[in-house]
Amino acid sequence: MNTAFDNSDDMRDLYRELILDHARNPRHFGKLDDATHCADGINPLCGDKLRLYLRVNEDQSIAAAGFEGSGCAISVASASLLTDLIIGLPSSQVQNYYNAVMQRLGVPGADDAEPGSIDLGKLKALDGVREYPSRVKCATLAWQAMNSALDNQPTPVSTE
Amino acid sequence: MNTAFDNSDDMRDLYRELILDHARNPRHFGKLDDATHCADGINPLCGDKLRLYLRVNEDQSIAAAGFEGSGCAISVASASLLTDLIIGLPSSQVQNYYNAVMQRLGVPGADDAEPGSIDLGKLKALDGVREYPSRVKCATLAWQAMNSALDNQPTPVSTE
Amino acid sequence: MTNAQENRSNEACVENYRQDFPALQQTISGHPLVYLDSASSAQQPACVIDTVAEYQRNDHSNVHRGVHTLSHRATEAYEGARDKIQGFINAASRNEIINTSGTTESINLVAQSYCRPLLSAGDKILATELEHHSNIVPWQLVCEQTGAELLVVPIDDRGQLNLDEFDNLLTDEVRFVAIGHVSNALGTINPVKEIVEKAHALDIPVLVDGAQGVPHMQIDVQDLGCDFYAFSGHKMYGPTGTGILYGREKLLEAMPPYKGGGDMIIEVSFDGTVFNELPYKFEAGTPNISGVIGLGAAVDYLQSVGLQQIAQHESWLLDYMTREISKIDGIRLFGTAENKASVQSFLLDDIHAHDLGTILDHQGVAIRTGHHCAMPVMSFFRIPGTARASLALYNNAADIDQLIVALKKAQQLFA
Amino acid sequence: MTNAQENRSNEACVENYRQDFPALQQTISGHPLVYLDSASSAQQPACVIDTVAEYQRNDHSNVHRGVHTLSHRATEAYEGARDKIQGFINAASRNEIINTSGTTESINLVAQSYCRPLLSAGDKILATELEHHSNIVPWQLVCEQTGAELLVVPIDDRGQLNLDEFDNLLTDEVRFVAIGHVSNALGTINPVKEIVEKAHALDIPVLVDGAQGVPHMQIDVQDLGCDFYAFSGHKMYGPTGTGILYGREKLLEAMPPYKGGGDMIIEVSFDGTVFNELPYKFEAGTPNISGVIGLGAAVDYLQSVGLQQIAQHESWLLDYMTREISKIDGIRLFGTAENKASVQSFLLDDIHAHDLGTILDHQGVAIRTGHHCAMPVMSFFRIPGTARASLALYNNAADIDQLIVALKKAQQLFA
Ligand SMILES: Cc1ncc(COP(=O)(O)O)c(C=O)c1O
Ligand SMILES: Cc1ncc(COP(=O)(O)O)c(C=O)c1O
Repeated sequence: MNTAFDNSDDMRDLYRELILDHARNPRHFGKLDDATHCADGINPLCGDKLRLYLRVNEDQSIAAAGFEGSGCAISVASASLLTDLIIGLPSSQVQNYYNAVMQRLGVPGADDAEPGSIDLGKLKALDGVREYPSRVKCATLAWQAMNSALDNQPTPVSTE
Repeated sequence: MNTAFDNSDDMRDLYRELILDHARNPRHFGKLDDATHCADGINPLCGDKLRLYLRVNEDQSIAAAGFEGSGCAISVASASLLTDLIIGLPSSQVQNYYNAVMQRLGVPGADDAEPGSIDLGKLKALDGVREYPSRVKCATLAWQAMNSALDNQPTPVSTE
Repeated sequence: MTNAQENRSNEACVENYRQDFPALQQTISGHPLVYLDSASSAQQPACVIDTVAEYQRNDHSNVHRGVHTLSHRATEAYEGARDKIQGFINAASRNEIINTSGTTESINLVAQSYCRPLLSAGDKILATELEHHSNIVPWQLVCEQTGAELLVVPIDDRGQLNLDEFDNLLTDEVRFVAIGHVSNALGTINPVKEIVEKAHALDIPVLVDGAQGVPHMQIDVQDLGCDFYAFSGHKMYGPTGTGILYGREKLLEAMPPYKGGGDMIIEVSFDGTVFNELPYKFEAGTPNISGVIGLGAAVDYLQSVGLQQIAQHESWLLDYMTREISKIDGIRLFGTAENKASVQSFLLDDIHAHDLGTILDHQGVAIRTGHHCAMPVMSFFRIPGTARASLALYNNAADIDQLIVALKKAQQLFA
Repeated sequence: MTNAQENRSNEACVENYRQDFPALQQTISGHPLVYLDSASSAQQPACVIDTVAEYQRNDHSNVHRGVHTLSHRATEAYEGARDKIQGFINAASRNEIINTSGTTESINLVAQSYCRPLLSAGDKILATELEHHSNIVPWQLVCEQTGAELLVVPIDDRGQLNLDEFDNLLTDEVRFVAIGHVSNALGTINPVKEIVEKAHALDIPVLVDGAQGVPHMQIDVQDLGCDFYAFSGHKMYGPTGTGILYGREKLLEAMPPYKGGGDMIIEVSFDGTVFNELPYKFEAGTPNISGVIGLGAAVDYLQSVGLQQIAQHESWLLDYMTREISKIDGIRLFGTAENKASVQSFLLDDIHAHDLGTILDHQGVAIRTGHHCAMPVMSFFRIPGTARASLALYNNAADIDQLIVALKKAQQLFA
């Protein structure tokens, strides 16, 4: 009864180079002083904690995004990829990405949302998370904070 | 898998004629107005409840005894047999009967007490109770009330 | 009997269900066990026993706080059970399902967290003479703590609530109504929905003690409209040490936590602590993980049999039992309400209930005797206790026949 | 290593114990399970799992209130477990053993029933920076309710209590001391006996949170001298949903009940209620009967292995683990007290603990990551959490070796 090392054993399916790169060197890390929207994401059970800042233009496109806080590689990389992606996009488009990511990660209830034929691009790097159910919340933390920031909900979001 | 009626099946080992007689016609039933000692016995879990009265002479012999309350056949018969027996006895002798009954009924801890070579007489009618562990408390209720009355403990005794 | 045929097919089903319960396959003093004490605690089907044991053998770990595989499995199973229970009583949200150790704790939680901060001297809480001690003492304690007063809706000779008196007592001084769904001593089904409507008309919240409701009928908390519904796992074929408090989300949100500890907080420091969201705010410490998972299996079992099927069978059997028992000379029935479930209390001649219990046990028939934790009911009838036979989905007509034989033996013995 | 020989014979014993635990016989992601998360919740030996299942299959009924055979069997088994637990911690009387749902409930019971009536504004409660949230939040709640203040004994860099500060804080304004026996986050064993002596010199009662003490060393509550000792079944190889509050009889006698309900009363009427004697006064409602019986089986198991044997083995293994783990470059250890038990917290390079947990799990190694419900400890070290490996009687050197291999893999992956 031992050690059937298979290919996924090195966990490169989860910790892809792109993920590790964004975790080590998160883009748009830091407080955004002139943010128009802001929300906290907290995962009380594993200690991930981040604050997402957005500056939204009059035309509802995202002018700037940033985040601070501490978290695991997955949640930091996810926040970094998120901020990197959405700057410049109209918020309706951002909503489509949100739905697509939730679906892609198999979040319960996400299937009901519009599928949309979005090219996820770099976000595909998060695909491996789906096989690690206890880590899905890490990957979605920033996304849910963003969602709640755009909804202008003043309270922190928790993924638990 | 059925009905191996054996001889004990009619339960005459527990409900002997003497028990049923004392249960139906309890001796010394009723309040003793000039009691010197008194204690309550309560079995909260089956609802038996009795109050035992004693009048103790200067020489520590039992001048009179009585009880009131409500209880099952076993507890009423036991109280009736008890009161019937102890009237006229010196309280030291009563203590010996108490120990003997506790032992006879297999009450935990009772083995340590002095065995004593007492003839239990009619009290032997209680012997059957030993085989019905959930009824032992009924048979000992009056005895423990008596014990606590003689100790002059003011609070009710509970067998639970 | 017009429904004899339906009944025969019922009996075949019941025979199958009986096989699901290992405890029923034994003899007591040489007689097949007739278990008529399910209102105290029901037996468990093998699927519940096995689910708990298999969980322990393969999947156990602490929940919520772990990334490793066992912790994930345990959390999924534990939270999955919550979803099942939500569906079972049709709660609007899983956040409304709080795991407790039983009905008693569920009621104490509401008394302390909801009522205590709200009450002051002169306020009233309304309960009924039918209640189990678990739906009396928590209110007495909170009344003592706050100076509020506990009012009691009386019952009639059949064991039914006096609804006129309820109307009279329901003044605007009443801050809370606590009422049992089904009386465990008498079997009376209370008109809970009507009572909720009347209380809500005065903006008074209502807790329903559903310990004896859930096992016997399909519960829909949204249809009942009550604010809290409390019940126990062990009376619905699940494990001891489990219970549920259903509460409407808005009320639960506003309540302070009942206990402090792990899992019920988001952040702890000595400067201050931020409480977790529902339902975790009320689940301090490691929960009864295996028990809750077993309760989920019990819900599956109940749903596979069907609550309607159970209610129908038990109702037929209760009629049969009451009819047969009434034929015995010297029987006195307690609890003869029009609307009843699953329970019959009685006394025979002047045989004390405790003696009756022993004699029946000796013939394999397990009934409960005493005050059934409903002393006010006993006081009403001026008796120290009753013998009580209570039914579950696994009882059948043969059980009742054996009960009757045993009662006649007791009568002979004491004749 | 001078004790290599003794150690080899130990390993043979441990191999036997491992066989007692069904959960350890599985593989995770193709690797044999290495369970290093027993401080969260221990696995159960087959004898505990089977005792519970057999009880349910044959003997279940409600306790205390019944005359029939099953009720008698259940009561005997349930009360028999209480006797075992009394012996296990050497309590003076069985009346001092209160069944609760866990450590968390035990502590809340004391906070609410003992402390709350006693406290007023300006009074102090003394706890420590090492405590688990379950030994912090209940005191915060009762402080908020009464205006009392919670004082905190600080720790040093190794995770040991600053005893000078303890002496300074222990003034005659302190009404109560609450202290953990063993820190679940850092493994520190506190000098509980000394602390009790100092507190008692000022007539201040002491509660010891023994959740992490009981599984790892022989507890003698009379020798410790503490007034209350709280622990959980699931951390000592028993079922979830069980726990014990030991309390000195004199204190328990004087306390008002915590919860109201069935079994905790002698007499209930709407005019007033008479509470039951100890221990029943504190056991309202149907208890976790099967769980408590399982806990009794766990006590039997622990005693058959021997607490001294367990302590010795775990102490050897903790040394081995700490030594091996220290050899890895980039490891930071948290909790390096002189007197420690069974737990090592650490971080590796700048890999987040959560990632470490996932990577280890993928190699069959189950550890806990995060704040371990001890956020004040994490704040002290200015970290969000740690990875924690915790030991039980069934762990062996091979488990540690697999942990080390897995840690090195994680390091490679993140290099
Ligand atoms: C030191 C300590 N105290 C208290 C607790 C709480 O125990 P439970 O969750 O079983 O109530 C734990 C376990 O998590 C602990 O380790
Ligand atoms: C109507 C009713 N309420 C409350 C309870 C208390 O339930 P538990 O003992 O499971 O807390 C019972 C069961 O004894 C009951 O029948």
